[in-house]
Amino acid sequence: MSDARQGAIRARRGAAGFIRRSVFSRDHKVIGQQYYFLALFSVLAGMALSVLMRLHLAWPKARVPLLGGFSPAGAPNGVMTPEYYLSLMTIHGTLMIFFVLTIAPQNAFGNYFLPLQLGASEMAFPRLNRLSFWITLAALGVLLASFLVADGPPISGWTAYPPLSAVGSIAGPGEGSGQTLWIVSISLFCVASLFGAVNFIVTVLELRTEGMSLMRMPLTAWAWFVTAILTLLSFAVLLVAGVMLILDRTGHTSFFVPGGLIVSDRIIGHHGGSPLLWQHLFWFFGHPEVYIAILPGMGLVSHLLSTFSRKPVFGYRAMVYAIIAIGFLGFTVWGHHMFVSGMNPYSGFAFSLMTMAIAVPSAVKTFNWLGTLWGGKLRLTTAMLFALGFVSLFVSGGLSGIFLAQPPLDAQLHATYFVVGHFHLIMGVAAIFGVFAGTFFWFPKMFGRMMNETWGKIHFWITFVGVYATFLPMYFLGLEGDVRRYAELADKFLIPLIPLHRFISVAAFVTAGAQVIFVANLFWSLWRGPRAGPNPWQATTLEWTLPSPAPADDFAGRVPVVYHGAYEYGVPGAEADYVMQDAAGPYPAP
Amino acid sequence: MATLLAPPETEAPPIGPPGGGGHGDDPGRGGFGGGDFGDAGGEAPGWSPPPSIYLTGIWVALASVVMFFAAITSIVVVRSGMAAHWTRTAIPRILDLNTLVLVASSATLEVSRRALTARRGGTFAGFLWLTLALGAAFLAGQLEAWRELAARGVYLASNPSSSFFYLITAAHGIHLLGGIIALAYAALPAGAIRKGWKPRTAVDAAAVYWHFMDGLWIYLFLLMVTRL
Amino acid sequence: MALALSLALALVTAVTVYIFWRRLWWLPVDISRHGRGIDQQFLLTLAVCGGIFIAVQLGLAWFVWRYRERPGRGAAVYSRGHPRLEMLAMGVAAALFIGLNLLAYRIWAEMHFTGESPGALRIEVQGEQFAFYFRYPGPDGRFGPVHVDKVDDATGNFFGLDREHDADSRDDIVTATLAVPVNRPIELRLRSRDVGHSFYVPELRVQQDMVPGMEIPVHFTVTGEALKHNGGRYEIVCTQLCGLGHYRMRAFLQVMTEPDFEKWLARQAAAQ
Amino acid sequence: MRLTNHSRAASWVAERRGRITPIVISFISVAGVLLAAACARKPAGDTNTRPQPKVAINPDTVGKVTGTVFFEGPRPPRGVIRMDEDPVCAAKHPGPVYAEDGAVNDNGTLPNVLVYVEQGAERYAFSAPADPVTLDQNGCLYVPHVLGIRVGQRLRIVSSDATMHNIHAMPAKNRGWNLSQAAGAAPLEEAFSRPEVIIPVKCNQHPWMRAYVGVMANPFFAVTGSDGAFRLEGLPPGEYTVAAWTATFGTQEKRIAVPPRGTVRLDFTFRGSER
Repeated sequence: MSDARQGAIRARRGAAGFIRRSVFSRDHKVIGQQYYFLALFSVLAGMALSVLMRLHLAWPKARVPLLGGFSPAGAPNGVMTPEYYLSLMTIHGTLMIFFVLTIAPQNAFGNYFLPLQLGASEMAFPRLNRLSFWITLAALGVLLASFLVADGPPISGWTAYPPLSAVGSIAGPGEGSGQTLWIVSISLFCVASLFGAVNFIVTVLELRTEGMSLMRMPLTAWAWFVTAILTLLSFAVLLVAGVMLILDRTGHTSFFVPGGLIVSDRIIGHHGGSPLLWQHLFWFFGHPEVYIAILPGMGLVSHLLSTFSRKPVFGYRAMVYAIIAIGFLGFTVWGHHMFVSGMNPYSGFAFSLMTMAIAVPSAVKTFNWLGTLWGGKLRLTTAMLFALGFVSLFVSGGLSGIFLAQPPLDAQLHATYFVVGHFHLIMGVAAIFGVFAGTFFWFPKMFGRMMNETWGKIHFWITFVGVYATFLPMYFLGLEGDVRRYAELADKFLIPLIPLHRFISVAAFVTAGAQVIFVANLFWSLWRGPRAGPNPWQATTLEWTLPSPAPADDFAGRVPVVYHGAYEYGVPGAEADYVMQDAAGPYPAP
Repeated sequence: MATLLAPPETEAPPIGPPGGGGHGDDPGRGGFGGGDFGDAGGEAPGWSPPPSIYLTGIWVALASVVMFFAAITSIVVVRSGMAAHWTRTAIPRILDLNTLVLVASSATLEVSRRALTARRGGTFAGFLWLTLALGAAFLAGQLEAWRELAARGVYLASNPSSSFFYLITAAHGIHLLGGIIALAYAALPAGAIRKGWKPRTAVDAAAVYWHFMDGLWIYLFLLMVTRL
Repeated sequence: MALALSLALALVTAVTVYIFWRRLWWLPVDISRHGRGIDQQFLLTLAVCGGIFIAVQLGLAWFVWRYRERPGRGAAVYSRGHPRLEMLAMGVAAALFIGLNLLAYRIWAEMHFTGESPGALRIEVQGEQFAFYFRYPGPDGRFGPVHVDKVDDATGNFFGLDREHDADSRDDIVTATLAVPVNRPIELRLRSRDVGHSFYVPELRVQQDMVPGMEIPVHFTVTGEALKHNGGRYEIVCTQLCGLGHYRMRAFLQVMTEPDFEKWLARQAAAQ
Repeated sequence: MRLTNHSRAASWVAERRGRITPIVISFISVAGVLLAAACARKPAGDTNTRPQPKVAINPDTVGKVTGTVFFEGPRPPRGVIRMDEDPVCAAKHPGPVYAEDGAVNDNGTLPNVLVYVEQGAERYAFSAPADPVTLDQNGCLYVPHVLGIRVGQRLRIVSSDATMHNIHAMPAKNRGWNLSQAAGAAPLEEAFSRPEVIIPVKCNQHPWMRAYVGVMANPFFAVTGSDGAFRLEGLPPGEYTVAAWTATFGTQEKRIAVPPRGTVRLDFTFRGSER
C-alpha cells in the first residue's frame, strides 16, 4: 500500500471535514472507534459508581467530598443514603452490561475489524451502522439523564422487576421519572442493537472475500457472527418487554402488575398482570446477553492464544461448534435465573439440565485453550497476559456456575454474593480482560502506534491480582448467606462479614485506581507511542496486510484472495513461522 | 440464501436520470445502505457490496421481527390461559375488511414487480402506488378499529385482553409503516432513484418485507380472534 | 514474567483451596431436615469443581512456564488439535455435569414435588415494604379471607381481615415473628402485598421469592439442632430487591419445643 | 410554566388512555420525561392564577373559637402494633403498643383531631411563619401523630431512634418525597407548596408508623390533645367554615360567625360507626 495515497487522503481531510468524518462518517472504522470511546466513558463511569458502592458497603457513614453537592438528596452532606446506593447499583449494572460489555467487544472491535478480517471494505449497511451508533449514544444520554430528575435514578436494579418498576414513585425513590428514563434508554438500546446485529450478520453472510470460507474465518469473526445472531433474537424480546413495561407505567395497562396490590397503603388500580411474565421475557433476553458479553472475548482469546503461542488453534472446528452450541443453548437456559422465582419447580429441573449442557461447550473451549498453549512458544505480550488472565478468570468464574445451575444449591446461594462473584468473574472482568487484550493487540492497527508494554504489564499485574482479591472473596460471603443488593450490613449474621467486605473494598479501590495507568497509557500512546508497522505481532489475518493505521478505504477496492485458514502458525516447511491468510501458495499439510 | 427469492439481476429500466451502476463518483449520496463508503476521502473504488445484501438484510431483520411477535404471542397464550381478570375483547368487524385490503395490496405489489421485470415502467409505478394506497387504507382501517373499540368504551387499559389488542395492532402497524416508507422510497420518482440505485433490488427487498407483514397480519389476526 | 504468572496462578489456586479446605467461611449451621442433602450435594459439587479448578489453573501455570518463548527453544509444535482427546474431554465434562444435575434432581424433588404432609402446621407469610407478617389459622384451621380495602398498617391490620364479618378470620393469629415447633412439618404460604420479596433463612436452607398475585407453598421441618444455637432465633431476610429498605426487611424465626410453641401461640391469640 | 404543561399532558394521557395509540403514549412519555428532567430542579410554581389584593388583619377586632371534640358510642377496638422486626423499636416500649388511629381519650373526647378554618379567611394576608414545625420519630412512632403546617413552612424531621427510618410523604396535590434518615443523621427539611388535607406520611421500614400532615393556607388551626380541646385565635370578625378532620371517624364541617372581639364556642361530636 502506498504511503503516497494515504498522504493524499489525509491532505483532503481539512478541519472543515471533521464533522463529516466523525459525526456523519459511515466508515466502519470511525464508528468502531466511537463505540470504543463510548464504552471507555461508560466503563469509567460505571467503575466510579462501583467505587462509591464499595465505599458505602464497607464504611456506610463515610463522607464523600463533592457528592453532597452533586446529589443533595441522595447523599446529604456527602453521606450516601440506602436509596442512593441502590441507584448507583442500578446504573452501574445497566452501564456495565449494556454500554460496556455489549458495546466494547462487539460493536467497537467488531465494527472495526470484522470487515477487515473478512476482506470486505465496509459493513453491509454503513448508514444503518451510523444510525445505530447515534441511537446508542442517545440511549446513554437518556440513562444518565436520570441523575438529573428530582428523585434520582431508578433503584430496581438492572433487572427492573415489576411491580417495583411498574407502579411508579409510590414504590420508592427513583421509581418515578427515573425508572421511565431507564426503560426508554433500554428500549432505544434495543433498537440500536438490532440494527447493529442485522449489519453484522449480513456482513458475514455476504461480504466475505474470495476464498474466505466460513471455516477459514478467524474465531473472532465467528464469535461476532454468533453474538450478532444472539443479539438479533434476544434484544427483540427485550424490546417487547420494554414497550410493555412503559405501557404499564404510563398507559396504566396491566401486563406485569396483578390486581389487589397495596403499595405504601395505597391500592394500585392495576389488575390481571403477572410479574413472572416480565421475568421470563427479561431472562429470555438476559441469558443470551451474558453470552453476547462473553462470546467475543472467547473468540478473541482463542485468536490471541494461537497468535502468541505461534501455533494453530487447538481444535478449530470444535471451537466453532462450541461457539454455535453456546449460542444455541443460550436460548434454552433462561429459567436458571428463576429457580426460586415461584415458577413451576418441574421446569426448574429442565432448565438445570440445559444449563449443565451449556457448560459442556464451555469446558471444551477451556480444554482447547490449554491445548493451544501446549507445545507452543509463548510470547508474553500484554495482550497475551490478558488473554491468559481471561482463561484463568473464566474458569474461576465459570465453575461456580455449576453450583448455581443445581436448583437445590441455587435455593441456598441465589441472590447472595456467591452469584455476584460468579457473574463478575465470568462475564464482568473476564470480558473486560478480553477488551484489554483486544486493545493492546489491535491498538497499532486502529491508531498506527504501539501501546507501552511496560506500563501495560504493570497495569495487568495490579488488575489481575486486584480482581481476584475483589471478586473471589465474594464466594465466601455468599456461602455465609450475605445477600446481594443490600445497601448496608445490618443483620446480625452479616456483621461478622464486615472485615471481609472492607478487604474487598480496598482491593476494589486499588484495582480501580490501577485503571488510571491504562487510560494514561491509551491516551499517551495515541499521540506518543512508537509508530507501528503493518504487522507488529506477526499475525496471519487480513487486517495485518494493511498499513497501520488501517487506511480510510481499507483494501482500496482490492479484493483480497484468501488461501489459508486463520491460524497457520509454525507450519513445518514454511519460510516464516506464520503464513498470512492471503499468502498465495498451496495448503500447508495438515 | 435469500437469492432464492431474488430473480436474476437484470439491468433495471432507467426511471429517472440514468445513473451509472454501482458505487460512486458522488460519495455523499448513495443507496439506503451500501453504495458509498467511508468518510469523505475514502470511497473504495472497484469494490461494492453485492446487491443480495438487501434481500439477506431483510430476511435477517425479519428473524428479529419474528422473535418480537413470538414473544408477544407467547405472552398472549400464557396470559389468556390464566383465568384471572380475562375479559374477551370483541374484535371489530372492520378488521375482516382490513385483512382483505392487505392481502389485495400483496397482490398488487406482485403485479407491480412483474411489470418491473417486463420493463413496463408505467404499470410498475401505478401498481406500486396502488399498493401504497392499500397499505395506507389498511392503517386507516386499523385506526377506525381503535375508534370503534373506544366508542364501545374499550380502551388500552380496560383489561389485559384489550391491552394486547392495542399492543399487537400498534406493533404491526408500526412495522407496516416501515414497509410503506420502504415502498414509497421505491415508488418516488426521479429524485429518489439515485446513482447506484437499483429499483429492482429495492422493490424486491421491500416486497419480501411487505408480503411478510401481510402474512404476519393474518397470523396475528387469527391469534387475536382465537385468543383475545 | 512467565514464572511470575505461573506463581500468581498457583498462589490463587493455593489460597482458594486453603480457604475452602479450612472452611474459614462456610455455610451456616443447618437446622432443617432437608438441609443435609443440600450440604452433601454442595460438598460433592465442590469436590468436582475444585478438582477441575486445580487442574486447569495449575495446568495453565505449568504451560505458561514450560512453553514460554526463550532462546534456544525450537519451533512450536504444529498441531491443529486432537479430535479424539477433545471428544474425551467433552464426554468427561458432560458426564460430570449431568451426573451432578441428576443427583441434585433428587433433592429438588424432595423439596418441591411432594405436597403438604398430613398434620403440617400451615402458616401464611406476607411480605410488604419492608416487613414480614405471619398468620396462623387458629383452632379452626382456616384462614379468613383478605380484603384489600381493609388493610391498614397503622392499626395493625396487615392482612386486611374483617373479624367482624368473617367467621374464619376471628381466630386467625397475626404475628410479626415466625415461631415454629421442632420436628413438625411446616407448610408456609408465601404472599406479597406490594412488590416482589423473598423469604430466605440461610440456616433453614430455604429461599423462595414472594410474588405479588401468587401464593407459593414452601414446606420444611426444623430439626432439634435449631434449639442448640442462638436460643433458636434466626433471621429471616428478604433477597428480592424491593426498594430502599430492602436491606432492612427482616423478621425472626423462633424455633421452640412443641409445648413452648403452644403456650406462645395461646399468648399471641390473647393479644389479638 | 413548562412543568404545568407537562402535568397537563400527563392528565390528558390519563383521560384518554386507550383511545390514542400506545406509541403516542410512549412518545408523550418520553417527551414528558425529558421535560420533567429539564424542570425537575425548579421549584413548583404558585398555584394562584388570579392574585387578589390581600387585606391586613386588624388585631383590635379579632375573636377566637374554642371547643372540644367529643366521641359517642362504643369505643372501637384498638389494634396492637408489633415491633418484633426491629429490636431497637421494641426496646423503647416496655408494654404493648396500641395504634393511635381510633384512639379515644379517657374523658370521652378525641385526640389527634385537626380542627381548621376551611373557608372564610381567604382574603387576609398572613405573615409567613419563620419557624419550622418539627416531626420527631421516637420509639418508631411519629410525634406528633397529626400536625398542621402552613403552606411553604418548613417541616423539620428529626429522629430520636437508633435505627434507620424513611419518611414517605404521599400527597395528592403536592410533590411527594421519600427520604431515608439514618440513626444520628442530620434533620431533614421539606415544605409543601399547596394547601392539602391530609397528607399521610409513612415509614416503609416500620410499616405501622403513620403521621398525618395538614397543609394550611391560614394560621387558624389546632390539633386536639388528651383533653380533646382546641382553640383557634386571632380570627377577624366574619363567617367561617370550620372543619374537624379525624383519621378514623371522618370529617365534619360547621359554619360559624365570629363577632368582633368575641369568643365562639364550637363542639364537634363523632360517632363510632362512621368510617
